[in-house]
Amino acid sequence: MPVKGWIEVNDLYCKGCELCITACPVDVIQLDYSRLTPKGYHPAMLKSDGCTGCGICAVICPDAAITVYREPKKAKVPTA
Amino acid sequence: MPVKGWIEVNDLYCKGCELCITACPVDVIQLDYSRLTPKGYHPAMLKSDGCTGCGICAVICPDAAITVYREPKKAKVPTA
Amino acid sequence: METSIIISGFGGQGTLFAGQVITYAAMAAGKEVTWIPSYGPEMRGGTANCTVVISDNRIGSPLVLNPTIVIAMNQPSLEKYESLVAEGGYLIANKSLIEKDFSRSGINSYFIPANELAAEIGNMKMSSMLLTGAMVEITGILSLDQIKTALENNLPARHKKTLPMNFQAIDKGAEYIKELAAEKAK
Amino acid sequence: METSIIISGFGGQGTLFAGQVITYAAMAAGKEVTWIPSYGPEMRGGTANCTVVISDNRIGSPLVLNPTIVIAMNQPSLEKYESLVAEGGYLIANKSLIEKDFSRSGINSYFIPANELAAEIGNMKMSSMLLTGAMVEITGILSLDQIKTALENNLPARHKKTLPMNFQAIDKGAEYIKELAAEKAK
Amino acid sequence: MTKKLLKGNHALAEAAVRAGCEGFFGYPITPSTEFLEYMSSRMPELGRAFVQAESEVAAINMVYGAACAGKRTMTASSSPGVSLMMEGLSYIAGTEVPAVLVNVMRGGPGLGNIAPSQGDYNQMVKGGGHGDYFPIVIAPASVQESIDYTMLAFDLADKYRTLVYVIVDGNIGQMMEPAEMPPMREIPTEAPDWAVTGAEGRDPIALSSIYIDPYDEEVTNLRLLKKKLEIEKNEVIFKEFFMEDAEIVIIGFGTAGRISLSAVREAREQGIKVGLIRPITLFPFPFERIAEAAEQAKSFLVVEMNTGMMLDDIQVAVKGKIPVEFYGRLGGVTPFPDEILSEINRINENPPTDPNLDARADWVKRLEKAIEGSN
Amino acid sequence: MTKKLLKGNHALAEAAVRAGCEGFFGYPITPSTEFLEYMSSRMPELGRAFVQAESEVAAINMVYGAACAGKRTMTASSSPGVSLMMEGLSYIAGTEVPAVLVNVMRGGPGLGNIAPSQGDYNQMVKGGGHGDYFPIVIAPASVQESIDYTMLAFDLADKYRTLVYVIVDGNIGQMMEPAEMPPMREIPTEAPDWAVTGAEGRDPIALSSIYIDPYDEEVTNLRLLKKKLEIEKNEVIFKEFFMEDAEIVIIGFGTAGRISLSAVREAREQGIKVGLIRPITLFPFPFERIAEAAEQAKSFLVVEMNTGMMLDDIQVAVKGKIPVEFYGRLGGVTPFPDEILSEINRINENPPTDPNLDARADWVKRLEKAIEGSN
Amino acid sequence: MATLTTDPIQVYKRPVGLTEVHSHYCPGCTHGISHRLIAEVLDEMGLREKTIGVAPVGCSVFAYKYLNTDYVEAAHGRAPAMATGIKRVRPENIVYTYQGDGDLASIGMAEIMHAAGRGENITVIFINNAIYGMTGGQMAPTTLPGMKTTSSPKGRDVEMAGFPIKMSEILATMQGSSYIVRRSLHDPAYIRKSKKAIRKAFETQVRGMGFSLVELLSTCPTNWKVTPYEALQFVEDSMIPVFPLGDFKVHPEIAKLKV
Amino acid sequence: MATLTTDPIQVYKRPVGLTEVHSHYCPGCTHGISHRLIAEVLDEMGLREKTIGVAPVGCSVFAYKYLNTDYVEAAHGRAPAMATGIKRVRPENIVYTYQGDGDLASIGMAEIMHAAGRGENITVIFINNAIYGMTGGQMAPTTLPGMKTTSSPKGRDVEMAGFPIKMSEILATMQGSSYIVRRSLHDPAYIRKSKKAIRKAFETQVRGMGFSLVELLSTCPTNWKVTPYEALQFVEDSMIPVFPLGDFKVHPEIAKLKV
Ligand SMILES: Cc1ncc(C[n+]2csc(CCOP(=O)(O)OP(=O)(O)O)c2C)c(N)n1
Ligand SMILES: Cc1ncc(C[n+]2csc(CCOP(=O)(O)OP(=O)(O)O)c2C)c(N)n1
Ligand code: SF4
Ligand code: SF4
Ligand code: SF4
Ligand code: SF4
Ligand code: SF4
Ligand code: SF4
Ligand SMILES: [Mg+2]
Ligand SMILES: [Mg+2]
Repeated sequence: MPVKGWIEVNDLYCKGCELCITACPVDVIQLDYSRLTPKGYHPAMLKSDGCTGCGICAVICPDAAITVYREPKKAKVPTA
Repeated sequence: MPVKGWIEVNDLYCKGCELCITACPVDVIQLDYSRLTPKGYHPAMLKSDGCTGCGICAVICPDAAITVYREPKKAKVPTA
Repeated sequence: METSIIISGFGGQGTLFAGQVITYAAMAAGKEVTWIPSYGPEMRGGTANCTVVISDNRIGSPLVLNPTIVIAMNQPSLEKYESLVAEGGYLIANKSLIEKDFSRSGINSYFIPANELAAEIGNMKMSSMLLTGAMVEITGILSLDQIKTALENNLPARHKKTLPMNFQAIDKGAEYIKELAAEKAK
Repeated sequence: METSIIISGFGGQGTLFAGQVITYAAMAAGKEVTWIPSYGPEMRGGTANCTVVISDNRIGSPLVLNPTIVIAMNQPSLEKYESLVAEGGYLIANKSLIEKDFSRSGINSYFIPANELAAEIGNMKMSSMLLTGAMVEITGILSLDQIKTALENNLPARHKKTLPMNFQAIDKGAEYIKELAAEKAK
Repeated sequence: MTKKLLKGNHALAEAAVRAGCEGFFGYPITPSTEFLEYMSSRMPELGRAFVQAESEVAAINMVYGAACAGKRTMTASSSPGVSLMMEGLSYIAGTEVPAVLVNVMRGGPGLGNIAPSQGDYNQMVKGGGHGDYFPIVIAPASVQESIDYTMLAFDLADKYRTLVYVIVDGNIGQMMEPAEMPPMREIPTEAPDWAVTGAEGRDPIALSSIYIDPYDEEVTNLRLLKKKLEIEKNEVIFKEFFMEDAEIVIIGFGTAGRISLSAVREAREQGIKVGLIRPITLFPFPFERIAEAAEQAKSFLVVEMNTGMMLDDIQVAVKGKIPVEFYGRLGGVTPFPDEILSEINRINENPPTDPNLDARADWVKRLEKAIEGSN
Repeated sequence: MTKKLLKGNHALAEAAVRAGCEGFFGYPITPSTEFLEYMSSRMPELGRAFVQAESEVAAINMVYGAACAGKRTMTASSSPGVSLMMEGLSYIAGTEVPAVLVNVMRGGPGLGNIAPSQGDYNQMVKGGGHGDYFPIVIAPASVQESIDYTMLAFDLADKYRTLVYVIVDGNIGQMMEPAEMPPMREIPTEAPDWAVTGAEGRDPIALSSIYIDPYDEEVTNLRLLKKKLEIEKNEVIFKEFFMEDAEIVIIGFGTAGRISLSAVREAREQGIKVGLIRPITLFPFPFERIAEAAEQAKSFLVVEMNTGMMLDDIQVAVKGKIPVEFYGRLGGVTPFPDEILSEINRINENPPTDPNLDARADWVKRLEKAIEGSN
Repeated sequence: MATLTTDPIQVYKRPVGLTEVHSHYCPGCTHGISHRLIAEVLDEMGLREKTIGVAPVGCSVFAYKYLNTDYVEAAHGRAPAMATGIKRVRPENIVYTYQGDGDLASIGMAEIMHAAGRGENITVIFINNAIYGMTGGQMAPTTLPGMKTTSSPKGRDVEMAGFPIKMSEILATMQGSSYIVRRSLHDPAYIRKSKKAIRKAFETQVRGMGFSLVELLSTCPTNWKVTPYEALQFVEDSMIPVFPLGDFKVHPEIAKLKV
Repeated sequence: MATLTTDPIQVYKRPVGLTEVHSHYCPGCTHGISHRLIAEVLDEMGLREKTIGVAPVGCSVFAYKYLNTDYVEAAHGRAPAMATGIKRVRPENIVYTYQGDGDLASIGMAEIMHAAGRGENITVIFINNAIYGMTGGQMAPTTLPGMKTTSSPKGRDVEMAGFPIKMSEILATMQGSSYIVRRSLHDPAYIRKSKKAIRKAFETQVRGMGFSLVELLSTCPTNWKVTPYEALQFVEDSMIPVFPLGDFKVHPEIAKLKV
């Protein structure tokens, strides 16, 4: 099972350029046409599950608007 | 017998730089210490016979001060 | 008599061209006119606006402090210009891109959901023409036909095929105002 | 009292330095002084000259139109400056590089075969110092010792070994004038 | 009359084309860029030379070359770009070849901004380059004037073999206004006799600004100066409005003058005896007319979009005879007619009497207050 | 006192070193080149920065960088080189960082020649770059003054965060004169708080000349203007000689002023009541002193090595109260004291009475005759 | 060793080296990507508080608003000269310029060539978007043959305007340059490589090894008149063939460096 | 067929392309040689009356006094821009610049690069004497490492001032250039080759093939502080190793040309 991840898009920075959308390998981003940022753009958002937290969208985002999170591996008690 | 040639040095241009002297393959040029050009230089002059009219001095003269002459080949009456 | 109009919005919303169309129409009507953009290609991603002055006399200033008419195509434009509209003047605002309400009295203010109405025609880019139609209907400074003729004569050849759609937008804007008036009259 | 001296010749004849030596000497003697070259490295192959002004008062102009003393180290310099020497002034010319004769009266003119005399010392480059010695002897504006001290104190270290030769040249110039005077006196 | 709605920059450019400009060399800069863009399609279409130069330094030196070749030539730029041309302009002046520069002025100093300004008055009129030279400086106030005076600029440049600067601000460069274009002029087939064209059948010509002997340079400087005096005699241009009985006289050039006219009209409607002189040539400056007006008027109000650069020239003309007041907006702020109207009202209500008043210092106080007020 | 015989350019350079100049950036040009040559050995010796830049454009922008870094910095050049610096100078002014420029002026316009001239007065004093800015301009008249005022230049630059120009002509740059050097100043160990030094432990600092909003630029322009007014109040420097009872007053700066002094001395010996005012700061200009002198004197004679650039400023101060005459030599010609003396004699014998006389036009006629005579 | 925490892992967050403001760049403009990479590198190298940036005139004129270091604003094209002035009087600081193609390759040609020639110990981030962005889309020295711009309305005519100028290739011929590479910002993988190059460039400066420059192929959707995504494709399809990516000069010591 | 005449043969005489005046160059300065070669080439090609020269600021500032064609005098470094202005409005003329190394490689770097970049159809004669002659011997971008000049009194320090800039090598990288070669004036055989190169450069222009440049290693005995003859030796011994002679770019059509 793939790692579970998610992204947060900061309204202050996002300009709805869609580059994250075209870059996401699992196609889980879309623009949020229901909202405008204060600067008047429709921001990006996760449209569905499946984000792997790969970070590719953040790499291409020209406005450093994306924070990427990943679910941690299961905690293991140190064996020693 | 080598071709016979000679040079004329124009006082208006010559600056006594001695480059012709160092370039002449048969070493027949020297400065004329007895004279000053109107600009105050000792000009170059032929110091002895032997000039071949090779033109090398003229090639290196930075001031185009030298005219080179060569004795013509003996006139031959066309044979036809 | 001098009428001054500021049309303000995002770059790409067609504010500059709408202003030019009004200018051409007024010129054809025999008025003195000036049109000036807030030029600023050196400022990327900003707002684009232009000022149109229409007058019976030679025009002194192509810029005005207190325009008689403002068309605000987005929220930043409303914020910037609402307070500047001349006493008794007109403020026509694009409700589609504005979330707050009017705050000024003493002027005639109109909200128009221009994007939605333009979308109905099938092209969001028509919102500026739509608001122009509405403005003309509201203020009567020119006739709808004058605007349409100006548009027809000055639309770049490569855009000629959008002419009917532009006409539709102008009419739609004007109609919206008529309906509004009718509603009020009720 | 203001004395002005122009020393003029080809580049490389030492005119500028000779002028400086005189300036240093006058400065040491408590006078106001200025020294200025005709700077012109942008003009290759030209003549080099400098103007020295010696005065009891603050000096206004470092340049002068009619110098009290001219040292002309070659023919072009003589041609340029002869007519400019102040009435009653001095013209000291290097006969070795001049073919024509003096043409001006009302001034004190001297021909000195400086190159030949310098060659006798063994260095043609000494001709400017030689003429300086002669000039001092003629005009009495400074003493030979003052010139020599100035030279000693201001000759760049790398040239120190030429000091005796310079002294010789100064003396030789002065002696030539003395002999000339003696001859005249005869 | 076939007036068309024309953008200032495009109108200026087309006027240059019609005046017979055969070489345009420029570098993009807001707010003059449309000039270059227009030329980039128009000049090649006519088989004339267009080069987008690598810099303004290169551009003005290309102009210098084309001018020496005897062709009508020009560049257009804005303030920082014009600063880069100072050496080249001085060379052109020193070589006495004709050339035209259009400066669409913006806010400065430094990078400043791209808003309309008149802050280059001194640079343009007093000579921003080194040495004594005297370009003709023309300041149109409308799109139509921009056209007319660009045509004139080329004629004057040729007539006096001099630099001519056409200076407008971003307002005029950027605005559209109805205006009429004159017909296209014929290009002369013969080169002027001073131009370099290849020394075919004549002695070689050398064009340069070197006069290594100061006495030669002095003769040249004197020739330039006499040209200047000649130009001062012949080429002064200004417009005046409501001057017959004016007691308050406004003086402003370009946009500031044009806007002042609106204020003057309104003030006249209120019955205030106010008139306007709008200098069009800034060099030669209408000193005489202004001195004359100082005899008639009770006070002057100079209006500029700078800290009072023309003000100094007005003072020279007025010689302390009447009080001169000043109103300026800075940094790319264009004054509104209302502001000038309230200055007129102020003066009308409290006429200044001290001919020695310090116009600039007084205005600074007023402006400071106004700025504080608006913050 | 330990006076040494010093060459103007070397003295200027060493004075800069002693004033704490930590970065010199320049490009060779006659007659200022010895300045750069001196710095090329002196600065590295002290571990300070020296760069022979690729051009004057680069040089002034290196200065701009070093100035932003909070170090005392400068360049030296001559007229055409200074023209190339106009954009950079305007940026420095707009960013309000301190820097010093030495201009050893030569004959112009264009390539001109390398002889001493004062033809850059307007460029230096009225602002050759675009926009409203006001460099302090100091014109020493001797090697000693060159030293003293170069030290002052750095102090004023820091005090007002402004450009300071020290302008001399080739005479002063090239001549040797006895002068005394002040001791070496300590270099401050702390950078000024406005300088960029890396944002260690503080918020980042950005230095720029952009004020994209005209209202911000207006505030900046106003700040610069108020600085100017402040400087005008505090920093005027001039010298005067024989002024107590002077009826003819000569006004000249730099070499022209210095030479005039010789003429004035001689005229005094002849019993002529003539005095001299020699402005040392050209901005701020000694308007007040000159206006005052216009109350006392019967006429002025302005002497310059240009076509009368300072003359215009004198006219502003005089306001037509007394006749002002002019004498200038051009193109690198340095006037001799005799020439000025004969001007004094002329004025003394035929005192001008018309306060409106056209000084420049009258002089042109005299100069033309003189030039014709000498040919 | 695996950790005990079960808090979510932050895989990526905005670097400290960027300020917290909305930028004025057009949507999708890759100027923003290069800003971010610089910020990340300076963060990672711990250089933020030692660095002085030099902004150009061009769309990135306000770089100083976004990059969280001391900054100055140069005249158009003169950033390398200004950087030289700063670095010479403050050799202890890290100094870099950020320049567009109009700025660096057109008006600033002399300054960049000579900074490289002197081996000036500065770093240059060179954003090549084949156009003048800020002034509204005129031809740049890097504009592709046939490419339409507002000042080459019929497409760049190489007969009249010449061929695109390849700065990295040219600068690599200068003996004073130590690190000259071209990278691209059109794709995440290439962006990662670009970041490494920026890192190496700053490492070059830190080691006092002289002039370093990273040319980044960048987009201008606004003036190219395409969408941001189409712009990335244009870089790949049209720009890279003219401006091949690669290392044009790498000092052996830097080549060895693992980043 | 042998001729009947017995008049002496004039093997060499001063070309018509040179004016009949004494030049201001220092004795032995090879600026004079390059002038002569240009004059000879223009004479031989019959171009004298079509040619417009552009003089630089440098020792050759008065080139127009010596070369018997129309001439203009450019601002320091800007000759290529001025030549561009002339050539664009007078394409029927032959236009060439004559520039020193300070002029072309230092202050004029941007103009020469862009003239080459545009493939401007002009010819450049580039006199590299490794020094600023006219202003009295300051360091040039071409000054050799360790060489003493009045502005590098301890010898050029490559750490601070960089290595000599090799213009021919750099300009050859520009696609617009058609003929870029380096020759030398230090010896009669090399002078003859220099003349051929000058000829080819003008042939390039005559054929409308774009930018051509001949770099000529030249002497400055005055500022090098050596005799004219020692100066020639310095070119051979010290300059050629740093500035190797050769053809850096030759359009195939020109390569074929026999001159
Ligand atoms: C001296 C000067 N000339 C011209 C300009 C106008 N100008 C501003 S930015 C620019 C070009 C910017 O292009 P580029 O460097 O490629 O940067 P981009 O905007 O594409 O990132 C120009 C020409 C200026 N500000 N200053
Ligand atoms: C703008 C400007 N800067 C500087 C100068 C001074 N200057 C004249 S010639 C020259 C250098 C000449 O060197 P180069 O080009 O190598 O020619 P050379 O004299 O060696 O033949 C300089 C710096 C000038 N005239 N103009
Ligand atoms: S790439 Fe960034 S700016 Fe563009 S849409 Fe995605 S989050 Fe928004
Ligand atoms: S982190 Fe990866 S998978 Fe998740 S949205 Fe971004 S690109 Fe898509
Ligand atoms: S080479 Fe020429 S200038 Fe030199 S000495 Fe010989 S003839 Fe005279
Ligand atoms: S022609 Fe030849 S042989 Fe005769 S002098 Fe000249 S170099 Fe010597
Ligand atoms: S104009 Fe182009 S380069 Fe500039 S911000 Fe917009 S997309 Fe980016
Ligand atoms: S200074 Fe040098 S380059 Fe100039 S003329 Fe003299 S020798 Fe030739
Ligand atoms: Mg770009
Ligand atoms: Mg050289």
